Amino acid sequence: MKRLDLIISERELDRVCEALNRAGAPGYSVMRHVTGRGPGGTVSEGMEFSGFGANAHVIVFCDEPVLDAIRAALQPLLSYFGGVGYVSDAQPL
Amino acid sequence: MKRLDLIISERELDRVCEALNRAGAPGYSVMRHVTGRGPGGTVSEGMEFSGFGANAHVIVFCDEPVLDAIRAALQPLLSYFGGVGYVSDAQPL
Amino acid sequence: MKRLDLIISERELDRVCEALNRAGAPGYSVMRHVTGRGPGGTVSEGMEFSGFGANAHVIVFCDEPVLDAIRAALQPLLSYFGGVGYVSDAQPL
Amino acid sequence: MDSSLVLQNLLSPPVLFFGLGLIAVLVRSDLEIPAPLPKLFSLYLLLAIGFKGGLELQHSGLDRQVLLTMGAAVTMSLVVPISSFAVLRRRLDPFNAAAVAAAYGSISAVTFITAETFLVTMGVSFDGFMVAALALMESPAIIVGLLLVRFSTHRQGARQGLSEGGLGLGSVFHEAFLNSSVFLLVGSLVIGYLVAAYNPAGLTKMEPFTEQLFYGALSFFLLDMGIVAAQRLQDLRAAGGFLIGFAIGAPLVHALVGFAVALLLHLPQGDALLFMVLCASASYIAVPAAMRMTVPEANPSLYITSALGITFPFNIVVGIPLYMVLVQRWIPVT
Amino acid sequence: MDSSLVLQNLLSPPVLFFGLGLIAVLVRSDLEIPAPLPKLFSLYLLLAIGFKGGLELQHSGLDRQVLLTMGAAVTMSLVVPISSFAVLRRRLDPFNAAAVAAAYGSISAVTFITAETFLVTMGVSFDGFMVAALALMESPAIIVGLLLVRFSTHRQGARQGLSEGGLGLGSVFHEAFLNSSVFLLVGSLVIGYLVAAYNPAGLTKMEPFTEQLFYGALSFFLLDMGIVAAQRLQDLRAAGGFLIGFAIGAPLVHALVGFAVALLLHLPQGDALLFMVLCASASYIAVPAAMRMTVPEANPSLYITSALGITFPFNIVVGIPLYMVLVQRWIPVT
Amino acid sequence: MDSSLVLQNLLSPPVLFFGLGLIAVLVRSDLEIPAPLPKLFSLYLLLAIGFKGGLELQHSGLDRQVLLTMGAAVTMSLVVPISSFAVLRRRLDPFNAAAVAAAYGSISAVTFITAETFLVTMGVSFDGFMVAALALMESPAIIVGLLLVRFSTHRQGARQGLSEGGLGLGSVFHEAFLNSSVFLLVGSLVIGYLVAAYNPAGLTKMEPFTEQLFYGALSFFLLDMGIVAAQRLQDLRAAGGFLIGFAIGAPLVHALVGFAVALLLHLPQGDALLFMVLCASASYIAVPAAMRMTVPEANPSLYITSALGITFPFNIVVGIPLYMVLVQRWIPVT
Ligand SMILES: Nc1ncnc2c1ncn2[C@@H]1O[C@H](COP(=O)(O)O)[C@@H](O)[C@H]1O
Ligand SMILES: Nc1ncnc2c1ncn2[C@@H]1O[C@H](COP(=O)(O)O)[C@@H](O)[C@H]1O
Ligand SMILES: Nc1ncnc2c1ncn2[C@@H]1O[C@H](COP(=O)(O)O)[C@@H](O)[C@H]1O
Ligand code: NA
Ligand code: NA
Ligand code: NA
Repeated sequence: MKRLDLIISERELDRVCEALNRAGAPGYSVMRHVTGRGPGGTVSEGMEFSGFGANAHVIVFCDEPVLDAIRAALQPLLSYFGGVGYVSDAQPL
Repeated sequence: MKRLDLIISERELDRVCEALNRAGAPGYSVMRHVTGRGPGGTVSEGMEFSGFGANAHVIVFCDEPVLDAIRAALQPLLSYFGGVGYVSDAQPL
Repeated sequence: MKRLDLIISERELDRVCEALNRAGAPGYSVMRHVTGRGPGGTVSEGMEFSGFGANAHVIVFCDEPVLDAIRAALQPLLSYFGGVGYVSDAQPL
Repeated sequence: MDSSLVLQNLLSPPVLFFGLGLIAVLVRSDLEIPAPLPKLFSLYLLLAIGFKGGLELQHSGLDRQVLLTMGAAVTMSLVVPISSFAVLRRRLDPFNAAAVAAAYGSISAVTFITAETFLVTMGVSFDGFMVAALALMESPAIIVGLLLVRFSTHRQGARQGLSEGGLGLGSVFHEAFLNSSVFLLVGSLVIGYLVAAYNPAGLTKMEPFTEQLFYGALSFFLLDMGIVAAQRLQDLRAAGGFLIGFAIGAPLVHALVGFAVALLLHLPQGDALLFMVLCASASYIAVPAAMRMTVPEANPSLYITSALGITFPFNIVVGIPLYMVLVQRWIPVT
Repeated sequence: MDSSLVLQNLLSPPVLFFGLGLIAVLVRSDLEIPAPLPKLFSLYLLLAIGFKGGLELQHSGLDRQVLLTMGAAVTMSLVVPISSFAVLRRRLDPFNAAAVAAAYGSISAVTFITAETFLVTMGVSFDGFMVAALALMESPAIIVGLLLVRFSTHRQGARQGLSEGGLGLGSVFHEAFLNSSVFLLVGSLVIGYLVAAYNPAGLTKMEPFTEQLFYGALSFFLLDMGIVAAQRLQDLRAAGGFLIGFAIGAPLVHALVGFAVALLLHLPQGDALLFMVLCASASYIAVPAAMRMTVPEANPSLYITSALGITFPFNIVVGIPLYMVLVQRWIPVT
Repeated sequence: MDSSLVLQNLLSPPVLFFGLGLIAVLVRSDLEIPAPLPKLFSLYLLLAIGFKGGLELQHSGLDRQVLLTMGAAVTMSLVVPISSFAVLRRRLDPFNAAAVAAAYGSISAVTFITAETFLVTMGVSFDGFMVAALALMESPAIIVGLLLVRFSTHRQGARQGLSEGGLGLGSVFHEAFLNSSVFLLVGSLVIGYLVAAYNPAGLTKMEPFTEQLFYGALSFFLLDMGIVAAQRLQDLRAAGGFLIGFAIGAPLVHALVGFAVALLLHLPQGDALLFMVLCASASYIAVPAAMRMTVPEANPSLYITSALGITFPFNIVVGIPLYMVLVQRWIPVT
């Protein structure tokens, strides 16, 4: 089984979740209010009042074929809006 | 060494932490205000004011034998209340 | 590629991020308001109003050589202030 | 006159902001009141309503009328879940039926508060001890709900592994009577009572916080409740026609029963309306939190959607002025 | 007299707390107002300013003068981004130029609110309908910004893969007119209007919340804005000399144009100042959020830093009293 | 009369809500005030107390009496940690002894505020400049605590690797004098002073926020402090009998010393009580945060539990009225 960690802007969270649903993800978990630094610069929570938002961390545990569908669904979003995704191995408890 | 990721309802957090303590977990970390979707439906933070709560993400780094004890301690909780757990490999820094 | 999970006190977050920058981390993500238990005792969010703070969870995805530089930079901080770090494998999506 | 009551309620700031929240979701605006801000307002409202109720209880004292009303309140919170269960069992399994029944046996503090401000705007007086009735009606249905499950199922299974987890009757009573909303409401009520009795100077100093701010804070909180209720409404399809019907029919029926009781007890206009609202409203705070623990087999989207997504807006927007029409027609002004 | 105006502004609580926030960052204090507390204040301010604007609009009605002012406001919010784009293209690529231009075509509600409290302290009256002008000027620049990108680039590429993502004109209009800040402002304005018209008792009960608390809440929020603006200032080097110059020159030029329009329309002193402030201020709320979606090629630190890090403090600290000097010299007291 | 003072304090809303928080933890209710709401109230209280202190300081001016009181305050904040250290070293290692000593040398703003509202309810006047004494006493103990560690240990080890980390004396002074609570308190004090001097109209407009809301906000915050203090109390076993004794004995002794100083300085009743409370209270905000950085070898549960779990409730519930008894008996009403 695989574990996917996505870090994207909160502004795109709804789009990403919809893409996960369409790609057949069996479930996902979301942590908001994530700050950080990446190729696109530093993201803080200072602008939260403005609706600009910080990042969200999305975790998906799924099987390999689903992961491929997710990869295809997310690629355009990540390349348009920015954000990163990493995959590791995982087993159900 | 192993890494355990648990995602459970905030309502059951205290029970889960007690179970981890009893099972001999060397430590754990908790992130609250986690939303998501799973077999049991969608969980949002919209009901937070009501004390109903969102999910919590619990991370435990421990050795394999401890993980077995944790598995035994958590199984009834997860099957009664719902929630998911996944295991991966990890090494101390 | 490697994934590093650090769990440290929010009070030391700025120092840790600076150390990551200096060590050449390509990016990082930070989740604050993390509670937990470790060798140093239990950390809650109850003292948040006092500026004492809870823990922060820092995730870094990087290549192995960078990880070595990070390890060297963080060692003194972790041993002086406490906190834990764990490494696992990861691949870009 | 009747329709003007509905209109006057509709055009009050709290209800208008509730409507604005509903619309925000309908037009898919990204307006949200991020957690834990709604919690701030809900804690504040419980504290303020309890405090004010306590001081008024101290002024009015505990006479026979008060005790009778309290008794009637508790009785209703035992009868309503049982009769509701009987109705709900026609279509729902015992777990879901018990959970929904418990929600309707308990009360919604925000509906009560909105009815109070409605009365204030109408210039109709009411008694402070009604807040004590509110407090008394919150918990019993939780116990009844669990007992209904016990008697109508032979649940064992998963439960056995949890003996240490402490899910016995003790922890159910604990959850029923010491959950945060009951605890804060009753605690603030006792504090209001004590301060009024022994330290009246403290009342004046609390007033800007508990009184003056109240109306605005309620409006702000109802903006969020509108958003949350509308989000719940989107689960409506999951609920199904039967439950939708129940969620509108139950408040009407329970309000009528409450009205009959109020007539019997010779409650004055204001108290009668509040009593009806207590009977008609359903809990989406204390009960769902307790049901998740005691009846995890039940599907939260059924009981939360019906109580919060349908019954709550129904009472806020239409129910309160409707019940008032009845009250004004049959109960003389005192 | 002129310098005393600047001083009086500088020594008002809101501006002093703003300065305290700036200083906190400069001396590296760990003072922070953690999220989502600033959101609470920003929602509150929008709700209160909208509500008050609505009730004053109801009192004043919609006459020719009002409609002319509204028309002028919308015109400015279309002209300013186009002219700004022309200037900005000298140094910036079309994406960044359009995003910055859109920010300056739109408005900053907090600057407007600070100008209002400045007028109140000065004893200069102004019309409630200016809040409607504020609401009208928030969105158009977002559309203009996107059109500028469309016409000056032949962007396709990455976009194509997103056809399902719904990034068409529809979702841009949605973002422009239904984003949370416009929605809450307009919604509260309508509610204020309705309550004033049909339920005046509701006004008095809202007053402690929307009126009395307002000044203190604004001061508290400006403490946070000072912190955020100062943090942004540290990105200044990234912005470069040209953008810094623009961020100070634009408000001055736009205020002057606004002043000319105010003279043409024979606006009284208070309204003239508010109109100038609307023209001079730049959006760091609605526009950045929209630009992130519609023009992700633009670098947020450019448009946020210039609007929030430079133009906002400039207007708050220096701009408002400066524009008032002009107003007092050329517009007679009515 | 004496016992009536204790009772009157016990039956004031702030103390009752504090008690409600304590009880919530004892009966294991799930009542919680989620972060960052307590931070909102703590920021608000610091801002309001500073602002009010500043304007009163402006009214009273800085005469000899004021300067003497300030001098005595600073002296106490240097003497108390040193003498406490001597006592604590009997059982604790130098790191923990220094950290606890520093906490008791500094002050608790909430205890001070509660004492102020106690005086207001009693009708006893006090001087605004006591807030300046509060501000002056917050930081020195942090420096003293670190010096005590330096002189009583030969700490090097782990420290050496941190040369770049900037843990030199500079960063300790920075932490001591620019930590958020000192910074906000002093900043608001200066703002209150400036506004009172140059812009009195601003005072009236701040009043509903800083004055009227104050008492209710304090009550709400103390509800949370009750919860937090009770949670800390559960660490009591870790603290051990010696530290528990210290946490009750120290405030009594320090209050007595403070009382003697107040007699010497001929402070009026109200100021004398506040001075005693400053000496008797211990810091659980600025000092723990600083100690974590400068003396990480110390165990936070020792210094936080004693200052927050024992000394704080002791002062709030028993100490303040007790000290007042002394004041009333020995200091004549002016
Ligand atoms: N190497 C990395 N490790 C951990 N998080 C990262 C990394 N790179 C980027 N991120 C996170 O992803 C967010 C978006 O990245 P980007 O838009 O590509 O700058 C950043 O703000 C970080 O929170
Ligand atoms: N496949 C998954 N990947 C990530 N998170 C999941 C997954 N399945 C469930 N979850 C999380 O676990 C929570 C509880 O799951 P459940 O109660 O089984 O629906 C969900 O609300 C999600 O946050
Ligand atoms: N074995 C572990 N698994 C997960 N988190 C841990 C573990 N040990 C420590 N932590 C986290 O690291 C924080 C700091 O650890 P320490 O200062 O070493 O007690 C703790 O408060 C926990 O949040
Ligand atoms: Na009911
Ligand atoms: Na503008
Ligand atoms: Na002290």
